[in-house]
Amino acid sequence: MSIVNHFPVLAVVVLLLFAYLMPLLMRWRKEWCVPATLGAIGFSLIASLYMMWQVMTTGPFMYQMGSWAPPWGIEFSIDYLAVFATMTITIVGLIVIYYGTQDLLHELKEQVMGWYYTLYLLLMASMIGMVLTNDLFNMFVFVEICAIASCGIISIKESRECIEAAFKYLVLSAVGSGCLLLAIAMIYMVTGHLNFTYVAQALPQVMDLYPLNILVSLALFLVGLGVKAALFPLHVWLPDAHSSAPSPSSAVLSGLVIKVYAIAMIKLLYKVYPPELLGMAPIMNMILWMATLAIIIGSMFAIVQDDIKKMLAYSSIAQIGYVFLGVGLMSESALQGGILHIFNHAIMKSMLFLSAGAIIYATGTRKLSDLKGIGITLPVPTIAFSLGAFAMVGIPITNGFISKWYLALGSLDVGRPFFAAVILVSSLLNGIYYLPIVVNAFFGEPEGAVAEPRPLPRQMVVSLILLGSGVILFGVFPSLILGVVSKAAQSLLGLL
Amino acid sequence: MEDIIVRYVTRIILPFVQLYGLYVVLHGHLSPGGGFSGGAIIGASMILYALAFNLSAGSKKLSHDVSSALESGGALLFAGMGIFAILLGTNFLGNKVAGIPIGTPGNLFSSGAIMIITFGVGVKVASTMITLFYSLIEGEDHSHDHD
Amino acid sequence: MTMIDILLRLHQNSYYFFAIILFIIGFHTMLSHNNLIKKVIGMNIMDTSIFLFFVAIGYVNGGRAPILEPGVPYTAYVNPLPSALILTGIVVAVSVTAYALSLIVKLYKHYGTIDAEEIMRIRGGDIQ
Amino acid sequence: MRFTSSFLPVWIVMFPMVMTAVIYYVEQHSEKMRNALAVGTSLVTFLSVAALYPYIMAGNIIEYKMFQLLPSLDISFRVDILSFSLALLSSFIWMMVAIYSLDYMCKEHGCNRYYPVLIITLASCMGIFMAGDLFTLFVFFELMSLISYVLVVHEETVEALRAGYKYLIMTIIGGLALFFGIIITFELAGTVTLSGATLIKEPSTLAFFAFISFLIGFGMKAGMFPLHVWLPDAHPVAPSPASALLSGIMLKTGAYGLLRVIFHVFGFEFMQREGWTVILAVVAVITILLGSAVAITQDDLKRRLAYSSIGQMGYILLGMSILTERALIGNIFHIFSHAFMKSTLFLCAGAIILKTGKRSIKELGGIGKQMPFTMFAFTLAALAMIGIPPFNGFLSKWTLSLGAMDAGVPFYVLVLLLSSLLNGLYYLPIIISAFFGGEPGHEHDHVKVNEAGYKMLIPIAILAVSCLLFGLLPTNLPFDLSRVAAEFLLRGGQ
Repeated sequence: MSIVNHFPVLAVVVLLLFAYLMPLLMRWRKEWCVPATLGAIGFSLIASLYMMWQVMTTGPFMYQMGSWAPPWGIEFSIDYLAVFATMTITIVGLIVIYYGTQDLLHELKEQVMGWYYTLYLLLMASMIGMVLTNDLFNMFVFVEICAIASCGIISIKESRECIEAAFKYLVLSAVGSGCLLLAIAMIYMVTGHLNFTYVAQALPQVMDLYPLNILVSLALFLVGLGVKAALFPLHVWLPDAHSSAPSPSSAVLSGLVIKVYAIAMIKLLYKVYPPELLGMAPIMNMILWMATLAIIIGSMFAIVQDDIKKMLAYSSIAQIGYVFLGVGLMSESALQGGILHIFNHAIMKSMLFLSAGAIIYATGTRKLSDLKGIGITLPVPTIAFSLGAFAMVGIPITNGFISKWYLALGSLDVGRPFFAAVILVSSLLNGIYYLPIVVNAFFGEPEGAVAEPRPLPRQMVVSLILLGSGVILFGVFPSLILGVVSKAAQSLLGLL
Repeated sequence: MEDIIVRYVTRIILPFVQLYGLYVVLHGHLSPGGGFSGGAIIGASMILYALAFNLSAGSKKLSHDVSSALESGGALLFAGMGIFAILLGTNFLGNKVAGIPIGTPGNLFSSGAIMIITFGVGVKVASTMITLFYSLIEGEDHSHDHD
Repeated sequence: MTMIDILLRLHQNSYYFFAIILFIIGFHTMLSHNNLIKKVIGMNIMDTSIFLFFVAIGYVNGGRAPILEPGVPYTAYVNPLPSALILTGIVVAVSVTAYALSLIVKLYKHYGTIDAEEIMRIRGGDIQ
Repeated sequence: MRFTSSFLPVWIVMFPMVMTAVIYYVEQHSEKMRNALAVGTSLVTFLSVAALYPYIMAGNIIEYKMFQLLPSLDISFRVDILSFSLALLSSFIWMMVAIYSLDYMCKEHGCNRYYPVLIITLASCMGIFMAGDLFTLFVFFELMSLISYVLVVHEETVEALRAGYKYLIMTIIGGLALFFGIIITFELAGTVTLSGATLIKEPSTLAFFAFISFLIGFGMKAGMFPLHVWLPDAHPVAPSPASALLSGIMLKTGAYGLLRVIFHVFGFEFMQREGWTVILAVVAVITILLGSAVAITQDDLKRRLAYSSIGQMGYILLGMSILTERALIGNIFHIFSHAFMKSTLFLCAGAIILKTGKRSIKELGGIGKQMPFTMFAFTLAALAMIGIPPFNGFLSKWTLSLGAMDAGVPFYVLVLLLSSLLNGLYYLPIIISAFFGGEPGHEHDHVKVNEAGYKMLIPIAILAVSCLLFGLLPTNLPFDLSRVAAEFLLRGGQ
């Protein structure tokens, strides 16, 4: 047995291992912290790419902890959706932390830098664990680690906004976790299993006996994961949390963390709960309407913001709506669009947050109205921001277009053109708040700090360029990622 | 806290508390309890010590630095055992299948890797409790310094 | 359904009932109190209600602690899995609590109060 | 019909794109090089398009599939007679404008931004005309619309930015409407390739939505009422050569798109059967009358020209809605005529504004004495615009009217006449006061106003003479092309 067979678990464990090594390194070998972090995430990236190759060539497989077969042991299920999500997490996570190694220097005190890496690695590990795991309780544990770590990377910057935002986030996500645990208890009560596969087998049999328990558990899952994924109207914590955090944290929180909960929701809805249940209550319609409201209201709130990061945060609320729209429509194209949007939005939004961070780093201003002429003095972040903005609007040859195409196609497939119209209206709203910034940035005379920005370090520029080329690359050659996405959607809908 | 009774009682019960904690940790694979419960008991004993005498005396026995190092150590021991099983050629956290000697059920030295893992968890939990305690207390002190 | 029936069913499923009552108490404490510490306490009550519920569903009437001892004949055991899971749940709750408390310490440092409304007022003053 | 695969369309689109990057690089070092490259690129593009002439006139259709973006969604090119005609026209006018810009733009700031944008808009315009499927068309359409934003706000004044914002929002709305239309077409037909067969065959609510979306998307670009609101603001604020392109060519991309939708997505029989053309006809009539009437009230020269463009686009839309052969010929020929006339007018206006700094028509009295050549060209184009017989504007209106009579709707002829009258009302006073009017202000500032430089006059002359020539000669290239293209479309695009 070679080590590659253990990549599923190593992708998580190596990150955890390095997370715990970090405090020790901090004490004795400070200069090793950054390479160790990059190395650990790089290893996970390699592992996830290898798993992706494995899954695409030989099909999904399972990994059993301690070789204990289910239902006793904990399983990792390496299927299309999981490898897709793992790859997204590791790629974006690596780029963001590479950027962060420089940006954090000015946002954080020096003695907490090592702790930041610890938290970041924990966050990455928990996200990867959450998408890989095939066990309800294991998922809960990862959800909790993720919640604490993500609060941690907000509150580590000791400004009062951060602390307050982190507290709000922590309390709300504790409520969410409570709901999750209760839901798991209900499922365990009626089925006696925690393993997704076994639960999925048992649920149809017990549905007649305990229909209410199962329904309540689904509702609790929806609320619990909805709070964490900031699905409207459970989004109240997000704008503060994502806008006050250090930029790399914002990027990873908006880009990845909220999506991971969406993936958990997808797994539960499509892999665990029987389709008959969806006939009992209009769960999917509820998700659709919540998503629609999220899309419209998130965009509307974004329009009135003057703080660049707050605007991006509200835009994330709208974008998570797209993902749930794809989940709720239950057609192959729409699900593809939703899943694809997880990846595309991860790239776009982290790029937007990082370029906003670079602008803040260089000029010290976060007010949109102060950013006149920034495109002339700070070309790279502004061009990256513009690319992200175009992708958000859904201009062709950016990746945002591709996911919108699939979502719109999916809504037409099921005969609900209304939701296609929602996507269009929200694209227009996106245009209304993103494009003036772009215009302002390129046409106008720079003044004040904008005229003489600090030079950007190489790491920040490189990260932005990487993400920017990703936006174009996956807009022009979407087939690079579409293979695994369509397989994931098909397997979730049982078409494979 | 300069209460003689508290100090005296603490001095008497502390060894027993710690011994009991150690017992619970080491018998994690045999009886109810284990790393978490035992570690919590040990951690509580250290907190009790720091409360009864004072913080500096507590720090002398187990400083914040050491406790956070132990915290990492405990977690690393757990992960290390998991990876050790991989090196032995089985899945992560493999125990008997990895060929780790199991021993006779019921004996203290049995259940292979579980005992070591429980020990790691115990160290981790104990040191975490102490670290949490120190962090909260020092945060408080810190704020008073500033005010 | 007569009153007796309802009471009987309530008695049979009393753990549901009490868990929900505890949950609501915790939830209510969390939402209605402005004191941040009380919010954290409410959070803990809520968690506890879920833990109790989870442990209760694993209980087998007349079951013993699930320890295999050589020579002791097999009897009904309590399902150990929920308890084991809840141990993890407790760990999680402890860490969340500790973290929340440390955040409160920091908030107190910044604002000089642990009253949520007061903090909102101070922040609102900041903005204007 | 023979289909030949050729790399030439890709070359025509990609060459200016690549050259944009080259120009962007070169202009950091040498202005001369930049200018030469810009003109050279447009010349080479024009020649490359012209090189297609023998193939196309022999009845060939060139198809080239570049790559697949998504399953059954390609980036592909297809050149038929209609594509060829418009590509030829655009690249020619582009070349003229590029030459004109050499002198005009040297007084302006931000030349280094202007030329790359000019060339990449050419590339995307070629892409629109040579697109082989609706999706490619959409991609280039968006590219052109967004990049021409830079042309609109080139001067960076407050009005320019405000107009630009309006333009941007309307572009986004139009783009999204197109997106909606395309996705419905894709949903109904499974493909969006433009070919002989029509894509949507069954009428349905969704198909109607698609039609309305296309109408909004392309109509927005074509300045169709009530989506014209951006046009009178955006065209005047741009630098004059850019206005000439915006009015002369880019408006036509909308008309081109609608033609493709009518003939390839739905098919004209379908359109007639369902009576959807009525919608088009109604908005066309309103557009004609509104554009012409409002133009009279404008005092700003370029703004008046912009409103006139709205009215003229109405003719083109009207021709599309009538759907008889002669109406279609008139429609396509008017695309040619209007391109020549309006670019002449805008280039003349640019020369006047450059030399005198005056934009208000009231102040232009006696300008004909100072700049006789420019004003003469202006007069030629204006007369063509009104539809005086020997000019090309007359020919297109005549053909359109014949088409309307064929369809048995003399009302349209009345509309055309009325609009010609209105055109006369707003163009003739300019000419009269230019040549015979007094010279207010001349006494005060005694500034001698010269003619513009020859680099500006030559393009103006060529374009103005073309206006006359293409009306005078009974068989000329644009008319032939329009005739063949109309027959081709009515045959079902085969």
